[in-house]
Amino acid sequence: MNEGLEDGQLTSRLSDRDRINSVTLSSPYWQDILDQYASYEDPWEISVVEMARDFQRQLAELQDEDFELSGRMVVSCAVLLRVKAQELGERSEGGEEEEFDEYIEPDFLAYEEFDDEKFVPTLEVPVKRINRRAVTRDELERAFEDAARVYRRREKRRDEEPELEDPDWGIDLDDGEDFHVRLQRLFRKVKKKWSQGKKVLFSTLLNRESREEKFDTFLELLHLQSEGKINCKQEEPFSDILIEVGKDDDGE
Amino acid sequence: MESNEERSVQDPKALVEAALFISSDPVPRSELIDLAGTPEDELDFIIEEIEDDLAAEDRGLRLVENNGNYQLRVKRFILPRVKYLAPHQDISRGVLRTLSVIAYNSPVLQKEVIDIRGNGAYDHIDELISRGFVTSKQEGRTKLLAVTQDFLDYFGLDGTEDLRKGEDLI
Amino acid sequence: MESNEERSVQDPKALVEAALFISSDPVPRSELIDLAGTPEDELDFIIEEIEDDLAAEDRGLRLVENNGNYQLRVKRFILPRVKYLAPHQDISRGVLRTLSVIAYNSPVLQKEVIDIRGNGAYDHIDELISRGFVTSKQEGRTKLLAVTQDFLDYFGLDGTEDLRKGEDLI
Repeated sequence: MNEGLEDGQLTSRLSDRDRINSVTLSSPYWQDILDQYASYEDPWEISVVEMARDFQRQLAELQDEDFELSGRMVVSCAVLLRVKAQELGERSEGGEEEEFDEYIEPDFLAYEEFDDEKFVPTLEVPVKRINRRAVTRDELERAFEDAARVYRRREKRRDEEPELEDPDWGIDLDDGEDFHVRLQRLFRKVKKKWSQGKKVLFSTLLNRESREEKFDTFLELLHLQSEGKINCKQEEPFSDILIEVGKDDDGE
Repeated sequence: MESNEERSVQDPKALVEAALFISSDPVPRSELIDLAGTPEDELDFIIEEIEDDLAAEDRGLRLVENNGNYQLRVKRFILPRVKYLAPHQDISRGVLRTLSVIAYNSPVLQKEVIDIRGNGAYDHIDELISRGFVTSKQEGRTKLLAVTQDFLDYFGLDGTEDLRKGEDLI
Repeated sequence: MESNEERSVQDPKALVEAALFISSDPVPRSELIDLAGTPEDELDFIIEEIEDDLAAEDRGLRLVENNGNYQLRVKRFILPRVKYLAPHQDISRGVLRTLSVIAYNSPVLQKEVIDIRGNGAYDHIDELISRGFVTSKQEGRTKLLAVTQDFLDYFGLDGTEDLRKGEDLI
Protein backbone atom coordinates (compact mmCIF):
# COMPACT_ATOMS: atom_id res chain seq x y z
CA MET A 1 0.00 0.00 0.00
CA ASN A 2 2.74 2.42 -0.87
CA GLU A 3 0.50 5.00 -2.42
CA GLY A 4 0.05 6.35 1.08
CA LEU A 5 -3.71 6.34 0.96
CA GLU A 6 -5.33 6.99 4.30
CA ASP A 7 -8.62 5.45 5.21
CA GLY A 8 -10.37 8.83 4.87
CA GLN A 9 -8.94 9.31 1.40
CA LEU A 10 -10.17 5.91 0.39
CA THR A 11 -13.64 6.77 1.59
CA SER A 12 -13.62 10.13 -0.11
CA ARG A 13 -12.90 8.48 -3.45
CA LEU A 14 -16.22 6.71 -3.23
CA SER A 15 -19.42 8.23 -4.34
CA ASP A 16 -22.60 8.09 -2.35
CA ARG A 17 -24.51 6.75 -5.31
CA ASP A 18 -22.74 3.46 -5.03
CA ARG A 19 -23.12 2.87 -1.35
CA ILE A 20 -24.85 -0.32 -0.48
CA ASN A 21 -28.29 0.73 0.53
CA SER A 22 -30.02 -0.36 3.64
CA VAL A 23 -32.65 -2.24 1.69
CA THR A 24 -29.99 -4.62 0.40
CA LEU A 25 -28.43 -4.96 3.80
CA SER A 26 -31.64 -5.91 5.45
CA SER A 27 -32.60 -8.28 2.67
CA PRO A 28 -32.76 -11.90 3.71
CA TYR A 29 -31.25 -12.84 0.33
CA TRP A 30 -27.65 -12.14 1.12
CA GLN A 31 -26.23 -13.96 -1.82
CA ASP A 32 -27.55 -11.08 -3.88
CA ILE A 33 -25.06 -8.74 -2.25
CA LEU A 34 -22.11 -10.45 -3.84
CA ASP A 35 -23.80 -10.40 -7.22
CA GLN A 36 -24.17 -6.69 -6.75
CA TYR A 37 -20.48 -6.32 -6.03
CA ALA A 38 -19.67 -8.20 -9.18
CA SER A 39 -21.58 -5.62 -11.17
CA TYR A 40 -19.19 -2.83 -10.11
CA GLU A 41 -16.39 -2.53 -12.62
CA ASP A 42 -14.19 -0.68 -10.19
CA PRO A 43 -14.19 -2.11 -6.68
CA TRP A 44 -12.95 1.26 -5.42
CA GLU A 45 -16.47 2.46 -5.91
CA ILE A 46 -17.66 0.42 -2.97
CA SER A 47 -16.84 1.61 0.54
CA VAL A 48 -16.32 -1.14 3.06
CA VAL A 49 -16.33 1.48 5.81
CA GLU A 50 -19.65 2.93 4.75
CA MET A 51 -21.08 -0.49 4.20
CA ALA A 52 -20.04 -1.62 7.66
CA ARG A 53 -21.50 1.54 9.21
CA ASP A 54 -24.77 1.00 7.39
CA PHE A 55 -24.79 -2.50 8.63
CA GLN A 56 -24.13 -1.38 12.19
CA ARG A 57 -27.06 0.97 11.94
CA GLN A 58 -29.21 -1.81 10.57
CA LEU A 59 -28.09 -4.09 13.32
CA ALA A 60 -29.00 -1.52 15.95
CA GLU A 61 -32.44 -1.25 14.42
CA LEU A 62 -32.84 -4.97 14.12
CA GLN A 63 -32.02 -5.25 17.82
CA ASP A 64 -32.33 -8.90 18.72
CA GLU A 65 -33.92 -10.15 15.55
CA ASP A 66 -31.70 -11.95 13.02
CA PHE A 67 -28.07 -12.31 13.97
CA GLU A 68 -27.31 -14.84 11.30
CA LEU A 69 -26.74 -11.85 9.04
CA SER A 70 -23.65 -10.69 10.89
CA GLY A 71 -21.43 -13.60 9.84
CA ARG A 72 -22.35 -13.12 6.23
CA MET A 73 -21.64 -9.45 6.59
CA VAL A 74 -18.10 -10.21 7.73
CA VAL A 75 -17.62 -12.63 4.84
CA SER A 76 -18.92 -10.08 2.36
CA CYS A 77 -16.71 -7.30 3.70
CA ALA A 78 -13.69 -9.55 3.58
CA VAL A 79 -14.34 -10.62 -0.01
CA LEU A 80 -14.63 -7.01 -0.98
CA LEU A 81 -11.49 -6.07 0.91
CA ARG A 82 -9.57 -8.77 -0.90
CA VAL A 83 -10.76 -7.58 -4.29
CA LYS A 84 -9.72 -4.04 -3.39
CA ALA A 85 -6.42 -5.04 -1.97
CA GLN A 86 -5.63 -7.07 -5.09
CA GLU A 87 -6.39 -4.06 -7.23
CA LEU A 88 -4.31 -1.79 -5.04
CA GLY A 89 -1.42 -4.25 -5.22
CA GLU A 90 -1.56 -4.27 -8.99
CA ARG A 91 -1.74 -0.47 -9.18
CA SER A 92 1.22 0.08 -6.91
CA GLU A 93 3.57 -2.74 -7.82
CA GLY A 94 2.51 -3.93 -11.20
CA GLY A 95 0.68 -6.83 -9.61
CA GLU A 96 3.71 -8.25 -7.84
CA GLU A 97 3.34 -10.21 -4.62
CA GLU A 98 -0.19 -10.05 -3.41
CA GLU A 99 0.63 -10.95 0.17
CA PHE A 100 -2.89 -10.94 1.52
CA ASP A 101 -4.20 -14.16 0.09
CA GLU A 102 -1.87 -15.93 2.50
CA TYR A 103 -4.20 -14.91 5.30
CA ILE A 104 -7.48 -15.90 3.77
CA GLU A 105 -8.88 -19.28 4.61
CA PRO A 106 -9.12 -21.62 1.60
CA ASP A 107 -12.77 -22.29 2.45
CA PHE A 108 -13.44 -18.63 2.30
CA LEU A 109 -12.04 -18.37 -1.20
CA ALA A 110 -14.28 -21.23 -2.22
CA TYR A 111 -17.33 -19.29 -1.13
CA GLU A 112 -19.77 -20.03 -3.87
CA GLU A 113 -20.52 -16.44 -4.67
CA PHE A 114 -16.89 -15.46 -5.02
CA ASP A 115 -16.26 -15.76 -8.70
CA ASP A 116 -12.66 -14.93 -9.47
CA GLU A 117 -11.56 -16.91 -12.48
CA LYS A 118 -8.09 -15.53 -12.28
CA PHE A 119 -7.39 -16.99 -8.90
CA VAL A 120 -5.24 -20.12 -8.78
CA PRO A 121 -3.83 -21.70 -5.64
CA THR A 122 -0.06 -21.40 -5.32
CA LEU A 123 1.83 -24.60 -6.09
CA GLU A 124 3.72 -26.11 -3.22
CA VAL A 125 7.39 -26.72 -3.90
CA PRO A 126 8.13 -30.36 -3.15
CA VAL A 127 10.70 -30.94 -0.44
CA LYS A 128 13.63 -32.40 -2.31
CA ARG A 129 15.85 -34.80 -0.52
CA ILE A 130 19.48 -34.96 -1.51
CA ASN A 131 20.97 -38.23 -0.48
CA ARG A 132 24.72 -38.46 -0.21
CA ARG A 133 25.57 -42.09 -0.04
CA ALA A 134 28.43 -43.79 1.75
CA VAL A 135 31.60 -44.69 -0.11
CA THR A 136 32.24 -48.41 -0.48
CA ARG A 137 35.44 -50.27 0.33
CA ASP A 138 35.98 -50.91 -3.38
CA GLU A 139 35.83 -47.20 -4.01
CA LEU A 140 38.38 -46.58 -1.26
CA GLU A 141 40.67 -49.08 -2.95
CA ARG A 142 40.15 -47.47 -6.35
CA ALA A 143 40.82 -44.05 -4.83
CA PHE A 144 44.14 -45.38 -3.57
CA GLU A 145 45.01 -46.74 -7.01
CA ASP A 146 44.16 -43.35 -8.53
CA ALA A 147 46.25 -41.50 -5.95
CA ALA A 148 49.16 -43.87 -6.62
CA ARG A 149 48.81 -43.44 -10.37
CA VAL A 150 48.82 -39.64 -10.12
CA TYR A 151 51.80 -39.74 -7.78
CA ARG A 152 53.84 -42.10 -9.95
CA ARG A 153 53.12 -40.08 -13.06
CA ARG A 154 54.30 -36.94 -11.35
CA GLU A 155 57.43 -38.65 -10.06
CA LYS A 156 58.16 -39.96 -13.54
CA ARG A 157 57.78 -36.51 -15.03
CA ARG A 158 60.00 -35.08 -12.39
CA ASP A 159 62.74 -37.62 -13.24
CA GLU A 160 62.41 -37.19 -16.98
CA GLU A 161 62.10 -33.43 -17.06
CA PRO A 162 64.20 -31.96 -14.32
CA GLU A 163 64.16 -28.56 -16.06
CA LEU A 164 60.45 -28.22 -15.37
CA GLU A 165 59.24 -27.91 -18.92
CA ASP A 166 56.11 -29.55 -17.64
CA PRO A 167 53.38 -26.91 -17.78
CA ASP A 168 51.59 -28.78 -15.03
CA TRP A 169 53.99 -27.41 -12.38
CA GLY A 170 52.72 -29.74 -9.75
CA ILE A 171 49.12 -28.66 -9.83
CA ASP A 172 47.41 -31.95 -9.47
CA LEU A 173 44.58 -31.44 -11.91
CA ASP A 174 43.68 -35.12 -11.88
CA ASP A 175 42.83 -34.62 -8.30
CA GLY A 176 40.01 -32.23 -9.01
CA GLU A 177 41.83 -29.80 -6.68
CA ASP A 178 40.54 -26.28 -7.06
CA PHE A 179 43.42 -23.92 -7.71
CA HIS A 180 41.33 -21.00 -6.48
CA VAL A 181 40.82 -22.69 -3.15
CA ARG A 182 44.61 -22.94 -2.82
CA LEU A 183 45.00 -19.29 -3.80
CA GLN A 184 42.52 -18.26 -1.14
CA ARG A 185 44.25 -20.38 1.47
CA LEU A 186 47.64 -18.87 0.70
CA PHE A 187 46.22 -15.36 0.63
CA ARG A 188 44.62 -15.90 4.05
CA LYS A 189 47.98 -17.06 5.36
CA VAL A 190 49.77 -14.01 3.93
CA LYS A 191 47.13 -11.62 5.29
CA LYS A 192 47.30 -13.21 8.73
CA LYS A 193 51.06 -12.73 8.99
CA TRP A 194 50.76 -9.26 7.49
CA SER A 195 48.06 -8.21 9.96
CA GLN A 196 50.26 -9.36 12.82
CA GLY A 197 52.87 -6.88 11.62
CA LYS A 198 55.23 -9.66 10.59
CA LYS A 199 57.55 -9.43 7.64
CA VAL A 200 56.06 -11.91 5.17
CA LEU A 201 58.84 -13.86 3.48
CA PHE A 202 58.39 -16.56 0.86
CA SER A 203 60.31 -19.00 3.03
CA THR A 204 57.90 -18.50 5.94
CA LEU A 205 54.95 -19.58 3.78
CA LEU A 206 56.34 -23.06 3.26
CA ASN A 207 55.31 -25.96 5.43
CA ARG A 208 58.26 -28.02 4.29
CA GLU A 209 61.14 -27.40 1.98
CA SER A 210 60.23 -29.64 -0.95
CA ARG A 211 60.85 -28.43 -4.45
CA GLU A 212 57.26 -29.20 -5.39
CA GLU A 213 55.82 -27.09 -2.62
CA LYS A 214 58.12 -24.20 -3.55
CA PHE A 215 56.88 -24.30 -7.14
CA ASP A 216 53.25 -24.55 -6.07
CA THR A 217 53.55 -21.65 -3.65
CA PHE A 218 55.52 -19.51 -6.08
CA LEU A 219 52.92 -20.06 -8.78
CA GLU A 220 50.15 -19.16 -6.38
CA LEU A 221 51.99 -15.96 -5.38
CA LEU A 222 52.34 -14.96 -9.03
CA HIS A 223 48.61 -15.37 -9.49
CA LEU A 224 47.85 -13.33 -6.38
CA GLN A 225 50.22 -10.61 -7.62
CA SER A 226 48.58 -10.55 -11.04
CA GLU A 227 45.22 -10.12 -9.30
CA GLY A 228 46.67 -7.12 -7.47
CA LYS A 229 46.19 -8.73 -4.08
CA ILE A 230 49.88 -8.77 -3.17
CA ASN A 231 53.21 -7.26 -4.24
CA CYS A 232 56.33 -9.40 -4.37
CA LYS A 233 59.81 -7.92 -3.99
CA GLN A 234 63.19 -9.55 -4.28
CA GLU A 235 66.11 -7.38 -3.17
CA GLU A 236 68.70 -9.38 -5.09
CA PRO A 237 68.67 -12.53 -7.25
CA PHE A 238 68.11 -15.76 -5.30
CA SER A 239 67.33 -13.91 -2.09
CA ASP A 240 64.10 -14.53 -0.18
CA ILE A 241 60.97 -12.92 -1.65
CA LEU A 242 59.25 -10.25 0.44
CA ILE A 243 55.46 -10.18 0.15
CA GLU A 244 53.29 -7.17 0.86
CA VAL A 245 49.51 -7.14 0.90
CA GLY A 246 48.10 -4.95 -1.86
CA LYS A 247 46.54 -1.60 -0.93
CA ASP A 248 43.02 -2.84 -1.66
CA ASP A 249 43.30 -5.48 0.99
CA ASP A 250 45.36 -3.52 3.45
CA GLY A 251 44.07 -3.51 6.97
CA GLU A 252 41.37 -6.14 6.42
CA MET B 1 24.11 -52.51 14.20
CA GLU B 2 24.02 -54.70 11.14
CA SER B 3 23.70 -58.45 11.04
CA ASN B 4 24.47 -60.97 8.32
CA GLU B 5 26.81 -58.50 6.65
CA GLU B 6 28.19 -60.95 4.19
CA ARG B 7 24.97 -62.52 3.07
CA SER B 8 25.23 -63.03 -0.63
CA VAL B 9 21.62 -63.81 -1.52
CA GLN B 10 19.80 -60.53 -1.29
CA ASP B 11 16.13 -60.26 -0.50
CA PRO B 12 14.43 -58.50 -3.46
CA LYS B 13 12.29 -56.43 -1.11
CA ALA B 14 15.41 -55.23 0.72
CA LEU B 15 16.96 -54.32 -2.63
CA VAL B 16 13.88 -52.36 -3.69
CA GLU B 17 13.83 -50.48 -0.39
CA ALA B 18 17.55 -49.70 -0.65
CA ALA B 19 17.15 -48.48 -4.24
CA LEU B 20 14.22 -46.23 -3.33
CA PHE B 21 16.11 -44.89 -0.32
CA ILE B 22 19.41 -44.19 -2.01
CA SER B 23 18.04 -42.42 -5.06
CA SER B 24 17.14 -38.75 -4.73
CA ASP B 25 14.99 -39.07 -7.86
CA PRO B 26 12.06 -41.35 -8.65
CA VAL B 27 13.19 -44.85 -9.70
CA PRO B 28 11.64 -46.29 -12.88
CA ARG B 29 9.69 -49.51 -12.51
CA SER B 30 11.91 -51.23 -15.08
CA GLU B 31 14.95 -50.39 -12.98
CA LEU B 32 13.39 -51.98 -9.90
CA ILE B 33 12.51 -55.11 -11.87
CA ASP B 34 16.09 -55.45 -13.14
CA LEU B 35 17.52 -54.78 -9.73
CA ALA B 36 15.30 -57.15 -7.80
CA GLY B 37 15.65 -59.76 -10.53
CA THR B 38 11.98 -60.62 -10.25
CA PRO B 39 9.15 -60.91 -12.73
CA GLU B 40 6.84 -57.93 -12.98
CA ASP B 41 4.02 -59.35 -10.89
CA GLU B 42 6.41 -60.13 -8.10
CA LEU B 43 7.58 -56.52 -8.11
CA ASP B 44 3.95 -55.48 -7.75
CA PHE B 45 3.67 -57.77 -4.78
CA ILE B 46 6.82 -56.26 -3.21
CA ILE B 47 5.59 -52.73 -3.83
CA GLU B 48 2.28 -53.61 -2.23
CA GLU B 49 4.05 -55.07 0.79
CA ILE B 50 6.18 -51.96 1.20
CA GLU B 51 3.07 -49.81 0.98
CA ASP B 52 1.37 -51.92 3.62
CA ASP B 53 4.41 -51.65 5.89
CA LEU B 54 4.52 -47.89 5.47
CA ALA B 55 0.82 -47.52 6.22
CA ALA B 56 1.55 -48.38 9.88
CA GLU B 57 1.21 -45.50 12.31
CA ASP B 58 4.77 -45.77 13.48
CA ARG B 59 6.21 -45.30 9.98
CA GLY B 60 7.06 -41.83 8.71
CA LEU B 61 7.31 -42.49 4.97
CA ARG B 62 5.02 -43.20 2.06
CA LEU B 63 5.58 -44.66 -1.38
CA VAL B 64 4.57 -42.50 -4.30
CA GLU B 65 4.14 -43.74 -7.87
CA ASN B 66 4.13 -41.37 -10.81
CA ASN B 67 4.15 -42.51 -14.44
CA GLY B 68 5.72 -45.81 -13.44
CA ASN B 69 8.38 -44.15 -11.32
CA TYR B 70 8.56 -44.86 -7.62
CA GLN B 71 9.79 -42.63 -4.85
CA LEU B 72 9.84 -42.69 -1.07
CA ARG B 73 8.61 -39.51 0.56
CA VAL B 74 7.84 -38.30 4.05
CA LYS B 75 4.14 -38.67 4.92
CA ARG B 76 2.34 -35.44 4.22
CA PHE B 77 1.16 -34.73 7.73
CA ILE B 78 4.67 -35.24 9.11
CA LEU B 79 6.45 -33.19 6.46
CA PRO B 80 5.88 -29.77 8.06
CA ARG B 81 7.60 -31.02 11.21
CA VAL B 82 10.79 -32.27 9.52
CA LYS B 83 11.17 -30.36 6.29
CA TYR B 84 13.56 -27.86 7.88
CA LEU B 85 16.11 -30.69 7.84
CA ALA B 86 15.98 -30.91 4.03
CA PRO B 87 18.19 -28.64 1.94
CA HIS B 88 16.93 -25.17 1.16
CA GLN B 89 14.31 -24.98 -1.59
CA ASP B 90 15.15 -22.75 -4.45
CA ILE B 91 12.10 -21.20 -6.11
CA SER B 92 11.16 -17.71 -4.91
CA ARG B 93 7.57 -17.06 -3.98
CA GLY B 94 6.89 -14.59 -6.77
CA VAL B 95 8.25 -16.99 -9.39
CA LEU B 96 6.27 -19.80 -7.83
CA ARG B 97 3.03 -17.86 -8.12
CA THR B 98 3.68 -17.07 -11.76
CA LEU B 99 4.45 -20.75 -12.30
CA SER B 100 1.17 -21.64 -10.57
CA VAL B 101 -0.80 -19.40 -12.91
CA ILE B 102 0.89 -20.97 -15.94
CA ALA B 103 0.48 -24.49 -14.63
CA TYR B 104 -3.20 -24.20 -13.77
CA ASN B 105 -4.01 -22.71 -17.16
CA SER B 106 -1.39 -24.47 -19.29
CA PRO B 107 -1.22 -23.84 -22.22
CA VAL B 108 -1.84 -20.14 -21.64
CA LEU B 109 -1.05 -16.91 -23.50
CA GLN B 110 1.82 -14.94 -21.99
CA LYS B 111 -0.41 -11.87 -22.22
CA GLU B 112 -2.92 -13.49 -19.89
CA VAL B 113 -0.24 -14.43 -17.39
CA ILE B 114 1.04 -10.83 -17.39
CA ASP B 115 -2.55 -9.61 -16.98
CA ILE B 116 -2.89 -11.67 -13.84
CA ARG B 117 0.64 -11.37 -12.42
CA GLY B 118 1.75 -7.94 -13.65
CA ASN B 119 4.84 -6.85 -15.55
CA GLY B 120 7.22 -8.39 -13.02
CA ALA B 121 6.16 -11.76 -14.39
CA TYR B 122 8.20 -11.24 -17.58
CA ASP B 123 11.32 -11.93 -15.52
CA HIS B 124 9.67 -14.86 -13.78
CA ILE B 125 8.76 -16.38 -17.15
CA ASP B 126 12.37 -16.00 -18.33
CA GLU B 127 13.59 -17.73 -15.21
CA LEU B 128 11.03 -20.51 -15.54
CA ILE B 129 12.01 -21.09 -19.18
CA SER B 130 15.70 -21.22 -18.30
CA ARG B 131 14.97 -23.71 -15.52
CA GLY B 132 13.11 -25.87 -18.01
CA PHE B 133 9.75 -25.67 -16.21
CA VAL B 134 8.03 -23.71 -18.97
CA THR B 135 8.19 -23.58 -22.75
CA SER B 136 7.28 -20.58 -24.85
CA LYS B 137 5.98 -20.57 -28.44
CA GLN B 138 5.21 -17.50 -30.58
CA GLU B 139 1.45 -17.17 -31.03
CA GLY B 140 0.48 -14.12 -33.06
CA ARG B 141 1.69 -11.06 -31.19
CA THR B 142 2.14 -12.79 -27.88
CA LYS B 143 3.49 -16.15 -26.74
CA LEU B 144 1.89 -19.37 -25.70
CA LEU B 145 3.30 -20.75 -22.46
CA ALA B 146 3.05 -24.34 -21.30
CA VAL B 147 4.59 -26.36 -18.48
CA THR B 148 7.07 -29.09 -19.39
CA GLN B 149 7.58 -32.71 -18.42
CA ASP B 150 10.44 -31.48 -16.19
CA PHE B 151 7.92 -29.38 -14.33
CA LEU B 152 5.62 -32.37 -13.87
CA ASP B 153 8.52 -34.52 -12.69
CA TYR B 154 9.79 -31.90 -10.26
CA PHE B 155 6.38 -31.37 -8.70
CA GLY B 156 5.53 -35.05 -8.84
CA LEU B 157 2.50 -34.69 -11.10
CA ASP B 158 1.12 -36.99 -13.78
CA GLY B 159 -0.22 -34.09 -15.78
CA THR B 160 -1.74 -30.66 -15.38
CA GLU B 161 -5.18 -32.28 -15.07
CA ASP B 162 -4.08 -33.14 -11.55
CA LEU B 163 -4.03 -29.44 -10.81
CA ARG B 164 -7.43 -28.69 -12.24
CA LYS B 165 -8.94 -31.46 -10.17
CA GLY B 166 -7.64 -29.55 -7.20
CA GLU B 167 -5.66 -32.53 -6.02
CA ASP B 168 -2.85 -32.25 -3.53
CA LEU B 169 0.30 -31.16 -5.18
CA ILE B 170 2.81 -33.13 -3.18
CA MET C 1 -1.24 -44.92 -0.90
CA GLU C 2 -1.42 -43.22 2.47
CA SER C 3 -3.98 -43.69 5.15
CA ASN C 4 -4.98 -41.52 8.08
CA GLU C 5 -3.46 -38.49 6.36
CA GLU C 6 -5.03 -36.01 8.66
CA ARG C 7 -4.01 -37.60 11.92
CA SER C 8 -2.89 -34.83 14.22
CA VAL C 9 -1.11 -36.83 16.90
CA GLN C 10 2.14 -37.97 15.37
CA ASP C 11 3.85 -41.15 16.40
CA PRO C 12 7.35 -40.24 17.67
CA LYS C 13 8.87 -43.25 15.89
CA ALA C 14 7.34 -42.10 12.60
CA LEU C 15 8.77 -38.63 13.20
CA VAL C 16 12.24 -40.02 13.88
CA GLU C 17 12.13 -42.13 10.72
CA ALA C 18 10.96 -39.15 8.65
CA ALA C 19 13.69 -36.90 10.08
CA LEU C 20 16.42 -39.47 9.39
CA PHE C 21 15.10 -40.00 5.89
CA ILE C 22 14.83 -36.39 4.82
CA SER C 23 18.07 -35.03 6.26
CA SER C 24 21.18 -35.14 4.06
CA ASP C 25 23.39 -34.97 7.14
CA PRO C 26 23.46 -37.12 10.25
CA VAL C 27 20.82 -35.89 12.72
CA PRO C 28 22.02 -35.03 16.24
CA ARG C 29 20.44 -36.96 19.09
CA SER C 30 19.24 -33.70 20.70
CA GLU C 31 17.39 -32.79 17.50
CA LEU C 32 15.58 -36.14 17.51
CA ILE C 33 14.59 -35.71 21.15
CA ASP C 34 13.17 -32.25 20.45
CA LEU C 35 11.39 -33.44 17.36
CA ALA C 36 9.87 -36.57 18.87
CA GLY C 37 9.02 -34.66 22.03
CA THR C 38 10.07 -37.64 24.12
CA PRO C 39 12.40 -38.04 27.09
CA GLU C 40 15.87 -39.34 26.32
CA ASP C 41 15.25 -42.93 27.39
CA GLU C 42 12.21 -43.11 25.16
CA LEU C 43 14.29 -41.99 22.21
CA ASP C 44 16.71 -44.82 23.01
CA PHE C 45 13.77 -47.20 22.95
CA ILE C 46 12.61 -45.83 19.59
CA ILE C 47 16.12 -46.07 18.13
CA GLU C 48 16.38 -49.65 19.34
CA GLU C 49 13.03 -50.50 17.78
CA ILE C 50 14.06 -49.00 14.45
CA GLU C 51 17.30 -50.99 14.58
CA ASP C 52 15.37 -54.17 15.29
CA ASP C 53 12.98 -53.47 12.41
CA LEU C 54 15.87 -52.83 10.04
CA ALA C 55 17.66 -56.02 11.07
CA ALA C 56 15.00 -58.04 9.22
CA GLU C 57 16.18 -59.73 6.04
CA ASP C 58 13.63 -57.96 3.90
CA ARG C 59 14.85 -54.49 4.93
CA GLY C 60 17.56 -52.73 2.92
CA LEU C 61 18.66 -50.07 5.40
CA ARG C 62 20.63 -49.81 8.62
CA LEU C 63 20.83 -47.16 11.30
CA VAL C 64 24.28 -45.70 11.93
CA GLU C 65 25.27 -43.77 15.04
CA ASN C 66 28.37 -41.64 15.16
CA ASN C 67 29.18 -39.38 18.10
CA GLY C 68 25.52 -38.99 18.97
CA ASN C 69 24.49 -38.33 15.37
CA TYR C 70 22.15 -40.72 13.61
CA GLN C 71 21.87 -41.56 9.95
CA LEU C 72 20.03 -44.08 7.80
CA ARG C 73 22.24 -45.88 5.32
CA VAL C 74 21.84 -48.68 2.83
CA LYS C 75 23.09 -52.00 4.26
CA ARG C 76 26.71 -52.49 3.29
CA PHE C 77 26.24 -55.72 1.36
CA ILE C 78 23.45 -54.14 -0.71
CA LEU C 79 25.21 -50.84 -1.41
CA PRO C 80 27.30 -52.07 -4.37
CA ARG C 81 24.08 -53.16 -6.12
CA VAL C 82 22.27 -49.84 -5.81
CA LYS C 83 25.00 -47.22 -5.50
CA TYR C 84 24.76 -46.30 -9.19
CA LEU C 85 21.42 -44.66 -8.37
CA ALA C 86 23.07 -42.09 -6.08
CA PRO C 87 25.35 -39.65 -7.85
CA HIS C 88 26.58 -37.94 -4.68
CA GLN C 89 29.08 -39.53 -2.31
CA ASP C 90 29.56 -38.16 1.16
CA ILE C 91 33.35 -37.98 0.75
CA SER C 92 34.67 -35.91 -2.17
CA ARG C 93 37.10 -37.47 -4.63
CA GLY C 94 40.22 -35.57 -3.56
CA VAL C 95 39.57 -36.16 0.14
CA LEU C 96 38.89 -39.85 -0.53
CA ARG C 97 42.24 -40.24 -2.29
CA THR C 98 44.05 -38.63 0.63
CA LEU C 99 42.11 -40.83 3.04
CA SER C 100 43.08 -43.91 1.06
CA VAL C 101 46.77 -42.98 1.22
CA ILE C 102 46.50 -42.58 5.00
CA ALA C 103 44.47 -45.77 5.42
CA TYR C 104 46.72 -47.97 3.31
CA ASN C 105 49.80 -46.82 5.21
CA SER C 106 48.31 -46.08 8.65
CA PRO C 107 50.05 -44.92 10.79
CA VAL C 108 51.87 -42.60 8.42
CA LEU C 109 53.79 -39.32 8.69
CA GLN C 110 51.83 -36.30 7.47
CA LYS C 111 54.92 -35.27 5.50
CA GLU C 112 54.74 -38.49 3.51
CA VAL C 113 51.04 -38.04 2.77
CA ILE C 114 51.74 -34.49 1.53
CA ASP C 115 54.63 -35.79 -0.61
CA ILE C 116 52.25 -38.16 -2.34
CA ARG C 117 49.14 -36.02 -2.47
CA GLY C 118 50.49 -32.47 -2.76
CA ASN C 119 49.83 -29.39 -0.64
CA GLY C 120 46.07 -29.55 -1.15
CA ALA C 121 46.09 -32.55 1.16
CA TYR C 122 46.61 -30.30 4.21
CA ASP C 123 42.96 -29.26 3.86
CA HIS C 124 41.89 -32.84 3.20
CA ILE C 125 43.62 -33.95 6.40
CA ASP C 126 41.84 -31.20 8.37
CA GLU C 127 38.51 -32.37 6.98
CA LEU C 128 39.25 -36.02 7.72
CA ILE C 129 40.22 -35.17 11.30
CA SER C 130 37.05 -33.16 11.83
CA ARG C 131 34.95 -36.02 10.43
CA GLY C 132 36.60 -38.35 12.90
CA PHE C 133 38.19 -40.61 10.27
CA VAL C 134 41.79 -39.68 11.07
CA THR C 135 43.77 -38.76 14.21
CA SER C 136 46.92 -36.68 14.25
CA LYS C 137 49.75 -36.82 16.79
CA GLN C 138 52.86 -34.57 16.86
CA GLU C 139 55.92 -36.58 15.83
CA GLY C 140 59.07 -34.45 15.76
CA ARG C 141 58.62 -31.70 13.21
CA THR C 142 55.71 -33.37 11.44
CA LYS C 143 52.63 -35.32 12.50
CA LEU C 144 51.73 -38.96 12.63
CA LEU C 145 48.37 -39.73 11.07
CA ALA C 146 46.29 -42.82 11.69
CA VAL C 147 42.77 -43.94 10.83
CA THR C 148 40.22 -44.27 13.64
CA GLN C 149 37.62 -46.81 14.75
CA ASP C 150 35.00 -44.57 13.06
CA PHE C 151 36.84 -45.05 9.79
CA LEU C 152 36.84 -48.83 10.29
CA ASP C 153 33.11 -48.77 11.15
CA TYR C 154 32.30 -46.70 8.08
CA PHE C 155 33.98 -49.17 5.72
CA GLY C 156 33.00 -52.22 7.75
CA LEU C 157 36.59 -53.23 8.48
CA ASP C 158 37.94 -55.10 11.51
CA GLY C 159 41.31 -53.38 11.25
CA THR C 160 43.70 -51.83 8.78
CA GLU C 161 45.32 -55.26 8.31
CA ASP C 162 42.31 -55.94 6.10
CA LEU C 163 43.58 -53.31 3.71
CA ARG C 164 46.24 -54.01 1.15
CA LYS C 165 49.38 -52.18 2.18
CA GLY C 166 50.52 -49.38 -0.06
CA GLU C 167 54.08 -49.24 1.20
CA ASP C 168 55.44 -49.21 -2.33
CA LEU C 169 54.58 -45.53 -2.52
CA ILE C 170 56.51 -44.53 0.56
